[in-house]
Amino acid sequence: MEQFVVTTIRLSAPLIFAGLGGLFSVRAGIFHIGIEGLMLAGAFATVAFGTATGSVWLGILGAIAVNLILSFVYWLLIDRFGADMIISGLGLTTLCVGGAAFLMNALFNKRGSMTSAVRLPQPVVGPQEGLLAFVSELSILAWLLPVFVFIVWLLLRRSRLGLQIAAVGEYPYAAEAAGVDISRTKLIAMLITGLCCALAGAELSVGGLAAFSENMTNGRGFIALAAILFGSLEPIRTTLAGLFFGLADAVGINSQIYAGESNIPRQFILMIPFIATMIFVTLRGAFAHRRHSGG
Amino acid sequence: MASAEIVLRCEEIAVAYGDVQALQPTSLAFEAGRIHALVGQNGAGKTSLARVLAGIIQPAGGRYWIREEEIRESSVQQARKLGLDIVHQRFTLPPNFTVAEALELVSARKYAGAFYSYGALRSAWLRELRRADIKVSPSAKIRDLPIETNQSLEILRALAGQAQILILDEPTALLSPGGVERLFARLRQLRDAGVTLLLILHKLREVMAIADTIAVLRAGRLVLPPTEIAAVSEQRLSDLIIGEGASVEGPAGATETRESDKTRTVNLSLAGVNTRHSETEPALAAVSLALESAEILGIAGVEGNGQRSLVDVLTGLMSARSGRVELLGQDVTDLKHHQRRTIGLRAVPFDRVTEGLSLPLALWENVTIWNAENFRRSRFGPLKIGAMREAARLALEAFDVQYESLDQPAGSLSGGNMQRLILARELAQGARVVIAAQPTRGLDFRATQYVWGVLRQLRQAGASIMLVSSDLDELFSLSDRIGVMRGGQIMAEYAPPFDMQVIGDSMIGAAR
Amino acid sequence: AQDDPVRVALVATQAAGDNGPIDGLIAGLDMAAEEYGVETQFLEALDPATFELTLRNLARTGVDIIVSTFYAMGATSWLIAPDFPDTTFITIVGLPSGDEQPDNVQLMEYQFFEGAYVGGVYAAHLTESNQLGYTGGVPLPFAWADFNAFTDGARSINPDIETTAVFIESFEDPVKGRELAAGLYSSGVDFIFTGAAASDIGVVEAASDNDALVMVASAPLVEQAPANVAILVLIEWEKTIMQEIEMALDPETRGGFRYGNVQSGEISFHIPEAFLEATSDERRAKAEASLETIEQLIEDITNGDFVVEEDNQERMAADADGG
Amino acid sequence: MSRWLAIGLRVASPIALAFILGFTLFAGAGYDIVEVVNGLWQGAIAAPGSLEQSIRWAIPLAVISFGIIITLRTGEFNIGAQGQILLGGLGAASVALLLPGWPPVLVIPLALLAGIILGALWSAIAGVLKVFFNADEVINTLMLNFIAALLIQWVTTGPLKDDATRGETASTPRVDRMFRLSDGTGVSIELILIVVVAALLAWIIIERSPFGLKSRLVGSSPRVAAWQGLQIKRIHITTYLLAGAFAGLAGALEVLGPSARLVTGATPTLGFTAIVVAIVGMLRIPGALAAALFFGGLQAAILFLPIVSRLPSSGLRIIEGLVALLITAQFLWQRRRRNQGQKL
Ligand SMILES: Nc1ncnc2c1ncn2[C@@H]1O[C@H](COP(=O)(O)OP(=O)(O)OP(=O)(O)O)[C@@H](O)[C@H]1O
Ligand SMILES: Nc1ncnc2c1ncn2[C@@H]1O[C@H](COP(=O)(O)OP(=O)(O)OP(=O)(O)O)[C@@H](O)[C@H]1O
Ligand SMILES: [Mg+2]
Ligand SMILES: [Mg+2]
Repeated sequence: MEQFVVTTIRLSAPLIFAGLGGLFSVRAGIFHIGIEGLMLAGAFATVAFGTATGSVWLGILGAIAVNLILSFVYWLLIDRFGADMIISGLGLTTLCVGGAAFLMNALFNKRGSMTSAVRLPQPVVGPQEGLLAFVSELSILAWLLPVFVFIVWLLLRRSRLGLQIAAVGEYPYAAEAAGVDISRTKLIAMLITGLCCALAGAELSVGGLAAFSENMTNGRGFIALAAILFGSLEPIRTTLAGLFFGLADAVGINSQIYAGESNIPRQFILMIPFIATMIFVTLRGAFAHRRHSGG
Repeated sequence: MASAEIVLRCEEIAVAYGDVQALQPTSLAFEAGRIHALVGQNGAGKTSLARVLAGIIQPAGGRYWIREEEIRESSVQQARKLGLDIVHQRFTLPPNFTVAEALELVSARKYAGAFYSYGALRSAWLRELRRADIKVSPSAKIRDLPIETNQSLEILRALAGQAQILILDEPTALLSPGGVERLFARLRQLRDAGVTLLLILHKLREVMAIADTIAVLRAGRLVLPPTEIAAVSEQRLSDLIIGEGASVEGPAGATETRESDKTRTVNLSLAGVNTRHSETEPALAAVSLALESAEILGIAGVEGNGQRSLVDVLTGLMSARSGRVELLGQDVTDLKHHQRRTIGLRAVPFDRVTEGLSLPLALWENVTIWNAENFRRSRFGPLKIGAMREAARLALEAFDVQYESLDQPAGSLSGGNMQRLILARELAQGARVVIAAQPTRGLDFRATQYVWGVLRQLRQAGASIMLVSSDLDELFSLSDRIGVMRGGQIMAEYAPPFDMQVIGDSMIGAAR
Repeated sequence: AQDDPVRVALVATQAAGDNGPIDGLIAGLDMAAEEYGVETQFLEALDPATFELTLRNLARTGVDIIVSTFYAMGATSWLIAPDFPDTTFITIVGLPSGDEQPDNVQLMEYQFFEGAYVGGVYAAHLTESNQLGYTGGVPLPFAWADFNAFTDGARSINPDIETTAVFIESFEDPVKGRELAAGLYSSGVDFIFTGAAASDIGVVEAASDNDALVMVASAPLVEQAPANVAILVLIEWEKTIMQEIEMALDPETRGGFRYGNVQSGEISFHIPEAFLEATSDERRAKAEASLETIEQLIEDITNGDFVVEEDNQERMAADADGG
Repeated sequence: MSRWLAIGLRVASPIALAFILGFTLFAGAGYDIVEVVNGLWQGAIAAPGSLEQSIRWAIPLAVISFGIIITLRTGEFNIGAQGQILLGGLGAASVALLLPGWPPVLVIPLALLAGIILGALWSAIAGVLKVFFNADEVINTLMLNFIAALLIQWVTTGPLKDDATRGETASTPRVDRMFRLSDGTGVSIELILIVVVAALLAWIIIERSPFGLKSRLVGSSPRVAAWQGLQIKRIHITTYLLAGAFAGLAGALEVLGPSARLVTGATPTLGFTAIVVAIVGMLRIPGALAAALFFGGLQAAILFLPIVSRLPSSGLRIIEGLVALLITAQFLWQRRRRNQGQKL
């Protein structure tokens, strides 16, 4: 049980960091499909800078810097040079996947994976009794998750910036009338996305592990995007959606471990989280639709 | 008066959108503490001028001053700092925001710092709402509000910033007669408190009722600088607006003779129809009506009283909960819109830009797509694009649409020409039953006359027309009968001669 | 072109840096370059749809020996070899896919399950909970063969031992590998056999966090958690690729199919010194106590006195109960 | 003429920039650029068989992009092509493997049909959920991709597994030689004919059918379409069916053509690259064909490059990524609106 909770949190944390980060862009009207790439870039840069400097915090700072630069370039392309945000976003992801592997090879002479010299502190480790057992071996970033969620909620739902971002994405005409600089607001949103994806990547590579491996995001960026949509572009619901996906993954893991006497092919068990997501999305869509059409 | 202070001054201000020169270099000045009207046909450049003054767009050339201060780099903030605000022609409040959030975002008055507590924001704006006597919860979603409330919120958010110069771009377009009067009363109060007002209006009657001075733009040029209202005649004004020598058909009452009762048949009827309530409107409650051949049935009412549901249920865009709909003798209660079209129903939607035509698609596509099946080479064969274009060309010519190429996107047409295109599509092939919803909203005088002419001709040819409009002048001059909608019901039906006072009272439910 | 050096290309179907086969083969390739003076080249072909094209391109550009990895490449080599009679196609871990083997095709397959069996025997000595686990990449027949042999080995010592196999569904997701392993350990498992390439990093991490034991097939993982990596069962990839290249260079020995196993010296066992130093006294004692049995077993397998059964089917619950 | 030049420049300049940036990085890391350039040139065009390979990759990209064009025109963002290809391959492989010894004239059309139908049905799941339950199609198609991958994994390790293949990639047995449309090169008259027919069909559907025109109206302005009595639900469902049909056809062609079997994990990015192809082709069939040839050439070049240069495969992904990142940007024609009246 405790292990199950810990697993859920650990699998959810990167999704929540990336999902809430991506939320800024999506609310500003940018369907940011490059999140997957930014997460991977964050994971690699943390390990690279961390290993080079010997400090995990400098590693994370480096990752943030890298992601801010990448986000700025992406913004430049789609806002200033009229590039298609989906195609450029897919390109950004591919570039990060290739770039991380290439640089790992060029800088550290490693292929495929490398171990990290640094790792995030884990405030509570080892077998624990009582409540502490639910937080054992969580990285400091995972501990800070509630604070992070609160900050995101504050920024998006209780700040002027949040109002401006929402207006820019939903009804640019309002932003224009209010004298909000639309380009600039988008840039800010995208930079925040980059920053959060750096944290998501760091949690992946030095949260539970101390290693980077090519493709270690393994589609988690896309799942984070799904969490945003699933969460109706709301911070709290996006967090819950991230937890749900982490939970689904944890259930998949546990169903393997405690499978018992089932003769159902395992692939079908592994499909459960995906099918569950579809069912949720469908129910929510149907419900929202009903409410909209007033019956 | 002549020595009054000048609060707004333009020298050679010009506006261009790409290659479109919306406003030629224009110089004019407005005096403080008065109500100035700015009039002109659609596309004359009124909004463009206003948007420059409000700091939303940069002029393509020229200089201008707000309260003696020359504006070099225009911005909304700068204009607001100098006490100038604007109520836009389109709504600026984001639909998914709550009232408090939307006002906070768009208004110059800010109650929140970088961060805010929702409770505090709510109560701050609740005070403003109370002060302005707007009965709406600050937590309501903008999209759930009736249009009139939305309009008052727009004015509230502009005034909340303590504007000393207030520009209102067509503020009356969506208001009921009572609403217009209340607005005008409020504007006079403001003027008396020293606020300078610049109103962009279309109806001369309204201009005469409120303005102190009037200026006229025509095709991007100032043809009359701000002039005392008493100094110009209505006849001269309409000449200035439309252009010298353009002949204008004056509004006429329903004077044409109608066919005798015997030859008339009921073409469209509702019997005891109920619907579900929608987001913005009450449900229809036991609505019955009958529309005969060769008649125009006008539907009056304050917006949001079920007109949309009525149109939707007649067109089949919404299904009735109970009751019966008949079209040309057929029971169509359970038929969808496309099936009703096949039987002979045509509709001119409420909003030409979001419902009437697809802005990115070409003109010929907008005209022909809906019945593309009729242009196939064989039952399952490919389309004859040439024939489609030819049909579109004929229809556009028949309705006198001004265009350059059949391939130009519909979004590049002017408002009046957009409406003509819609009429061309809906009416080209001898329509028998037509629902026309707000067919002249936002159109200038000449375009309005044209649309009216088309509707009259149709009636002459024996068609049944239901005309839903918030413009009583329009209803009075076209309708054979007028039904008044209130709260999802047809409250009363009137025959000519129509009495403005009676019908106006019926719309707002005032007892007399 | 007599004086041109022989060109050898290694085509990997899985990314380098796996701490496993590909890294081993690359090392062996470098050794072969030195040993036999051949010119070498390494490339990856990760998408199965590109296998055939890659082999053809290499052959067309005049590569003499093309070493590729795993069964699908073996089948592809088999298919196109007749078009390039001057090129030798070696697949390390491949099976004949027809009756008549082209004579420029050279295949070999490991019997790693022999190693897994020995690992099971060892694990049975060290476990306290009598629950063992296996973390695999993707459930393919070879994975089941390894897992089943591991189970059989453990039960040969203690029939009450329970084993559980789980799959990460990816050879490159260490994050999920860690969670799966952590889940296994918290369910009572105290010894895991992992064979999931780059995902193994996560499994070893979990072993270290839970102070539990793990058996790996890749040497660099030992450093990661010296107190927890209890045994290393290695495939000697370097040895294999060198032997294969040597066979291909000599027209007498070129072509054919063979097995690589304990007997051929291509599967080896190591109980890391670092483990014996870093682990608890109790575990060290148990590990040392098992040595005699293990060494005897390895000798029996090498001599052919003992044959490990190969069973590459997933055993359903009912079968597992039966035996 | 100058219009074509302009379009050519607009497409060429981002690609040139992508290569320049990539090469700079490679040079910085110490790789021989001449070798790399030569490898790309050889791989896409010059080396024997390279042109063929460019076409081999252009074929699936083009066919999938036809379906994506239809969905994008209808305003749907369907990212499910990846899963639909797999289902298409499954359909074709099943027919070809379950009817051994039947006459090819029967089996091949049946197999193609099965691929088309399975692809279409898979796509229709998302379509039906969208149309009748308003369920977000982006999430659902993404999920269906994951599910399809697992389904294929099950099929290739279970019901249709190849007993001879036991390696890191699970797959079905090979399809009988006589049912194949090409050899491993993936180019043949038959395949090209099928693509031409598919392109013509797609062109007629898009440009010359009531559905094609109506779907654009639905896509650009759904409310307008409703007011003109278009049957929006039917158009949406048809859109999904067609998109899935084209992707399914592409999957079937892979199995009956170059790949000869259904393999777990094959062509993992084809469905996404096809989206790029559709958009770069400006949502028109001739444009998509040209774009497919370009990206097919890039793919072929990228596969060939490691054979003549030491550049690791990650370097090639960098080039791919840079091309996609930059290809839709308009560098030569900075947006004019900066010096126009409007501010935003
Ligand atoms: N290229 C465009 N992009 C965006 N909006 C446009 C564009 N062209 C016109 N519009 C908008 O479409 C509407 C239609 O134009 P408008 O009514 O001003 O034309 P007009 O010349 O007055 O025509 P008419 O005299 O026939 O009514 C305007 O509100 C304008 O803002
Ligand atoms: N965003 C735009 N892009 C391009 N052209 C525009 C745009 N907005 C307005 N125009 C054009 O500029 C001209 C003037 O438009 P403007 O909106 O200022 O007219 P207006 O006098 O306010 O008309 P209306 O009475 O219809 O509101 C019109 O021809 C219109 O088509
Ligand atoms: Mg206008
Ligand atoms: Mg205007």
